Amino acid sequence: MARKTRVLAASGVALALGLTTAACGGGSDSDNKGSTSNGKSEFGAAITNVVNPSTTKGGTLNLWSSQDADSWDPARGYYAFVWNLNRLYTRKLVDYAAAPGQAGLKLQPDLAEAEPTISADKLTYTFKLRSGLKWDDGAPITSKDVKYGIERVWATDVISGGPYYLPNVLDQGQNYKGPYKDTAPDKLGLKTVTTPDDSTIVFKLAKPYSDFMYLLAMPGSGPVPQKRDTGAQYGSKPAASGPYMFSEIQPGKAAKWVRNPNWDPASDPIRKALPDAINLTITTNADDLDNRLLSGTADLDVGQTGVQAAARTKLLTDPTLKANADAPNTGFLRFADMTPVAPMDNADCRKAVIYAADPTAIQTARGGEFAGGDIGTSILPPNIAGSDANYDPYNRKQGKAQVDKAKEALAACGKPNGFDVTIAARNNRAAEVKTAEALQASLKVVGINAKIDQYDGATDSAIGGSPEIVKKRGYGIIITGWGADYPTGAGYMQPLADSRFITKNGNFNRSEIKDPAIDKLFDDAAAETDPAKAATIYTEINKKIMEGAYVLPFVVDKALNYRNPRLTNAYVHESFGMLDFQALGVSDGK
Amino acid sequence: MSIGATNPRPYLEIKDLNVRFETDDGIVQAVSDSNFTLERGKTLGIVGESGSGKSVTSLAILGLHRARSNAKVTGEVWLDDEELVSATDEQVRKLRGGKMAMIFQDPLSAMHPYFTVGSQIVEAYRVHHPGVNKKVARERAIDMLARVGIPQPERRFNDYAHQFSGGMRQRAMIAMALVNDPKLLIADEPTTALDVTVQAQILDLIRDLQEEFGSAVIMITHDLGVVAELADDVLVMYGGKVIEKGPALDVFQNPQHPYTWGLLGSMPRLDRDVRERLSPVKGSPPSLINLPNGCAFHPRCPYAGRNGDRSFTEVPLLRGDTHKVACHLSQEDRTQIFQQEVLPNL
Amino acid sequence: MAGAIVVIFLILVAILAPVLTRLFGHPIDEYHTDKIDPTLGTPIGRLGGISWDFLFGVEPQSGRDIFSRILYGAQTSLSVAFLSAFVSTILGSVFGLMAGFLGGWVDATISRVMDFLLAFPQLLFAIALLSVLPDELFGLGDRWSRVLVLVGVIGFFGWPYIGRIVRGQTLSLREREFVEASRSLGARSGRILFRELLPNLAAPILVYTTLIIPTNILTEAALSFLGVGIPPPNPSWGGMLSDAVTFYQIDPMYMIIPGGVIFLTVLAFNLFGDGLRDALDPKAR
Amino acid sequence: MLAYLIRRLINAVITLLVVTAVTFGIFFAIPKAIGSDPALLYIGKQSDPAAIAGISAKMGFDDPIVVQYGKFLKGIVAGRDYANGPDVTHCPAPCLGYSFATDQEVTPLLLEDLPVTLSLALGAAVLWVILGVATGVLSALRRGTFVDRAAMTTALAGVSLPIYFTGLLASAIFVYWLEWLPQGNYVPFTENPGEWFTSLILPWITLAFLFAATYARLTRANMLETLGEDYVRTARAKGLRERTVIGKHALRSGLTPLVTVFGLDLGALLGGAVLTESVFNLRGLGYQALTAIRQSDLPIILGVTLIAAFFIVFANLVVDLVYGWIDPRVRLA
Repeated sequence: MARKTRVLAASGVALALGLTTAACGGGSDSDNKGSTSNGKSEFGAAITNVVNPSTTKGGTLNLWSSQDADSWDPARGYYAFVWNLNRLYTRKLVDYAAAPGQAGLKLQPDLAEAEPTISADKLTYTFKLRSGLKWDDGAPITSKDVKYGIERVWATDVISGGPYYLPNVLDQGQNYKGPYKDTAPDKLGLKTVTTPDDSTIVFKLAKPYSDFMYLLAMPGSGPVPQKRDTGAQYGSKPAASGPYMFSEIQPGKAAKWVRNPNWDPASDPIRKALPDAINLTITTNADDLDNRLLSGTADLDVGQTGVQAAARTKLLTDPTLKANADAPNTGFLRFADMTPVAPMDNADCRKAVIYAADPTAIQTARGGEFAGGDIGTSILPPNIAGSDANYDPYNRKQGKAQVDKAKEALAACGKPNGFDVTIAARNNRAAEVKTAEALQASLKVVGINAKIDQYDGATDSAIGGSPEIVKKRGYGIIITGWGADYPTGAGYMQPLADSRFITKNGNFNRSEIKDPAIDKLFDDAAAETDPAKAATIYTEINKKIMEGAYVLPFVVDKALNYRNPRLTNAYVHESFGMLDFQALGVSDGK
Repeated sequence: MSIGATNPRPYLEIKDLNVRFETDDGIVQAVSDSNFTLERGKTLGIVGESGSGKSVTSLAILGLHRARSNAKVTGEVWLDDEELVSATDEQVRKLRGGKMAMIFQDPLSAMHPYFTVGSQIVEAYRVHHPGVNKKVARERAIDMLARVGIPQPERRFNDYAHQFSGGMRQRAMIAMALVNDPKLLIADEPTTALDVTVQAQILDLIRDLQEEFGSAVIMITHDLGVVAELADDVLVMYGGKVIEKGPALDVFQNPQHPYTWGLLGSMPRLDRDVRERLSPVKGSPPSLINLPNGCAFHPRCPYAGRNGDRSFTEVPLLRGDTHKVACHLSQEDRTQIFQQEVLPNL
Repeated sequence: MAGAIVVIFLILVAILAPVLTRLFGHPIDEYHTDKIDPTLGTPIGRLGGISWDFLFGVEPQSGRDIFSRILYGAQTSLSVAFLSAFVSTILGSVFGLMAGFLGGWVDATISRVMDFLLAFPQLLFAIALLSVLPDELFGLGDRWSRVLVLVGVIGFFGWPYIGRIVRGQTLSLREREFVEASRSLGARSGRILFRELLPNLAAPILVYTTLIIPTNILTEAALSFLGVGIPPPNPSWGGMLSDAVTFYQIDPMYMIIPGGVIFLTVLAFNLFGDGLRDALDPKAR
Repeated sequence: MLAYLIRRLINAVITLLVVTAVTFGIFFAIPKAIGSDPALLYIGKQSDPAAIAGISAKMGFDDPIVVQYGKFLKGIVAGRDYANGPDVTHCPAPCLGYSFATDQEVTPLLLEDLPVTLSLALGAAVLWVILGVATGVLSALRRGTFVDRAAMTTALAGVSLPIYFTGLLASAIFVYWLEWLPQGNYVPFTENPGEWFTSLILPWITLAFLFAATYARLTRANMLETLGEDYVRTARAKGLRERTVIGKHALRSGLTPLVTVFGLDLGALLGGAVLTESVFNLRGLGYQALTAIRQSDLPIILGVTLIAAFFIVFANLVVDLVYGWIDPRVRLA
């Protein structure tokens, strides 16, 4: 990691996903000049429409990455690109539609033959599975497999690393320990989920929860055949319900997929399955990867976190190359939490920091317009329903630090000559350290003396994520980044702003926002089934957070990615903020 | 017999030999204008303190200075009607270890620690007998080891220098030198590293072998005792110059040079303990980079200036017929001083 | 001799860094976003933006003045190198002397420890150690507390080299006449140690101390390069190099300058050390 | 000789034990001391208290450090069992545990990276020995001449160059500007010897240059010392050809001290050429270790440190034996 900087840039996902992941993204944001014409390739074209539409089958898709998957076990992977790749071999009851733009955020039945029937009280969800679904070994995919797969999420001592939403909703006091410690003979002891027959599965909620379906769309909610479950080792040979199955997994080196003979196209409305084979090569050399992309020997960097500085220069200066590149939003917001550590407990002091921070310096430190992203103005990124691109309460878009405003704020908080504060940044995230440096420099101008403390990023959840440690170490400002696990205002903001989400460990509400009004708004949203109405509530929450000056938004994260011209059906999928891998094909059939 | 002018040319003849080394600190005049000859079967003893130029002379004869880029040799060295100074490296190499061989002091460091004594002798033999196969060479080596009186030569053949005792080591060294029965044998302080009893043995050995091979021997030493035992002629060197030379008996019975007197004074005698030096030559050897003006010995000479200050200005010439000396003192003075002041203390 | 001059020059530069910066540079943490291309992040102008205003050009993505960062880098680099050399020397001399002079089980133990330390994946270990050690120490600023930690680690791993030499020297000196003599005169160990041995050890110790300084400079730079050295924003040569890794194809100057500086510094110290050794023990020439 | 051998062996084992103990202590004790629980490292992002408790119990992080160390050692000699959920997986000896980050068995993981490091180290070693020794001998024989001065100046420059600079410089020049060499990406020898070679040529040269410099200086010093030895003069006095004198008598003893240095250097390198591997993106042990350190993947860090220490100790052992073989004085003393 001499290549620290590059491993970072390269394995950006890793960082990006350090906290949480599966960026929502892209979005038809104004400043990308994606054409709406005939699918011809232009800069940013894939963000808004399908580039080189085609149904030609055959050929081998050569995917590359400078970062290995965190795990191929659907319940343990947490990187955005791994969730995206899961679509190749893991089907769920419902999954995101295969389409560019907002359409991609719609969930549609996958294993389920139709939308679930939801009881009047919105507490019971009943799914019927399609008929004739088969595993790669020919065994039928049953509702029990789905339930078993979901149960595995509880077994955190074995299945660690994955998202942990379902238990919050479905455990309901049962205190279930997961299938491995399950006393029931069939290991299906989770009470809130029942399987009356092999093609039916029923979920019982304790209270209405409008986002529930999104939780079922996560890879961890996919089916797992109990007899093939090898627990902690499952990631080295996961069963395949999708069109492709693993033919080889070499940790840190490669993964190969071939067609799953038992997958029936007729049963799958989402997946195209064009290539005959898909190879993922993991390299340690990000520059090498870029060169291969530009020279056409590699098809795509599945990391999708942007090319290295060298390639960036080539891309942006060569029109023909640029025509095959996109810079979509990754769905991440880069920002700083301001904690209740004095003087950050004072709103005016926080405002002072926001005004003093130099938006451009920070944007450049993060890589500029394309590699860094647009200057952030609020906590809610543009792609999430309810956000407003023009909402800029602290007038950051103009790009200059506002020293006078900052001085006023300082006076208001009773520290006209500034104060001392500690900025915390994860030591394994070069960009965050650079951000911290830039912030430190601009705070100095108004007399705020910041000192940077780099802490072990690998134990983030126990340091930045532990209010106690934060207080003990006196972190007033914590540099972080955030992308939603599912694309709704709640999915994005609740962990950040709901006082009930503050935990002793792995906390993400690091500003420790304790505002009953905000908490209530979240409850209202959860009960609200009409997305449009919910959106207005999220707009409200966003305003409240920004007015409280709890966070300092840096940039709306972007990544400059290149795609091989031979790729067909290339489009950015909103829910991942990167190309939809399952849709890709190769034009030359090689 | 007489030294020098005899015809035909003697077996070994050194003419106006000069050896100088160019060092960072200046030019070291190690040997200047030395002349002497040596016949088959005879032994020449060269005596003098360390740094007097005796070892350098011998190295010059073997042409070992050639390996040192900073050494410069002029003059003539005739060995068996061959001139060596002007000869090519290859010619000299062929003679080395063959016609002329050398026994070094301190055999422990002079023998290679990583090769068995036997193999080192074999090597020496085969380089001068290219045709000979290993086995024969081995026989020869063992034979030599036996000749120099090493018990169980077959077994010792495979031992390393450090496994030998001091005396045995020196014997092995001699075996190596004699393996090609050289006609000229130079022994450089062959006994310094040894204790008295062994010294005697080694010297006897050399004498016997000399008789056996009829070779000419140059015995280099700072120890007149050794010379007294072996040498036919003696050469006394000081500061790189020959200051006295003549038949051994002569030089011992009436030494001419004050320095030689000093040496005699420091000569061990069988009835006295070796370590007990009666009257060592006071003062320290001269720097060869800038020799004292006049007689190089004057700073240490108790009689310097006896007759005027010539000693301080004028370099004394080596004069005399068979017994030559380089000293400003007159013949009478020397005899008188020797009889009255030196002899009684010996 | 050239070495000595450069060495002195460097030391002065390090000490005068603040002054020189005020005269010829810009504050080390001052951003100049106008000096870099907003989309590419690279310096505007040839050779990494070298100009009269920015003698060594500017840092990509921030526009900070490389010149002044190099100067301050010298401070950290040299202070770490010297202090750790000092630590190694003290430890090495003390243990080496004890081992060589007392001999017996003391010697045995110390020698084992030295072998052990030399038989250690040092760099690897240093990295790991540094990555678990906290930045904050004794309430020092993170820059200087880190310097201390580095000094500790580098110095500690360095002492066996000195130790072995001192031990060897001591062993041989012990047998020399003058020590024998003063012992036979009934001098106490302490006296022999300090009056007889130390003076004679001074020369080799001095030489090898100067010779480990360049090694330490390289080690410090390496550790910063690997991201476990001096934490940003404090400038360090190794740190700059590791940042340069991202840009060395498009902004080679950003790599060449810190790299070249490290090279010249180390070279100077090596020359100096060699010269000193030749002067103090000619036979090594 | 045998006694000598046995003594060295015992020493080696003890050293290894101490290394493991110290390393283990540092990586599992210090984190606890500064309040970060290994279980957290293991569990990574999501961390609900129950899970942490579960992990701690499963991995035995709650046991006293000594007990953990005991289990660890047992794993190395006898292997150990881990509960992986449905059943128990046996981790065969030598078991270094499972990676926190990927749940891969550490031993095979590291064995996979070993060839890279081996190729790098051995290849470079060949280069630098030839280069360094040749230069050293030459300038010793041509002492004081221009050749000598030039060689020694270069060597001094060589030892003053940080590899993470020369490495970058080299790839900048030969890969990006001249495009003589492909982008470094290790290709196994078994896959394609040609590409294996081209993929390593630059790392080899860079690494070798550094060492060659040191070795040239060393060789020169040793040779000069040996050429002054009496036995070399004796060899000449025997009438041996200069070739034999230098080639057999002088070299043999002049190069012996290099054996020690070489052994140790190589040993150290085999444990992972941390800097070179990271500069050239070679996924060897050193690279692996760095990645692990970033992710606080304790088992891997521990594993690599162990392997590294093993190689160094092993090298020490070999050196002692070789020494005994070369130098009868050591053997027969």
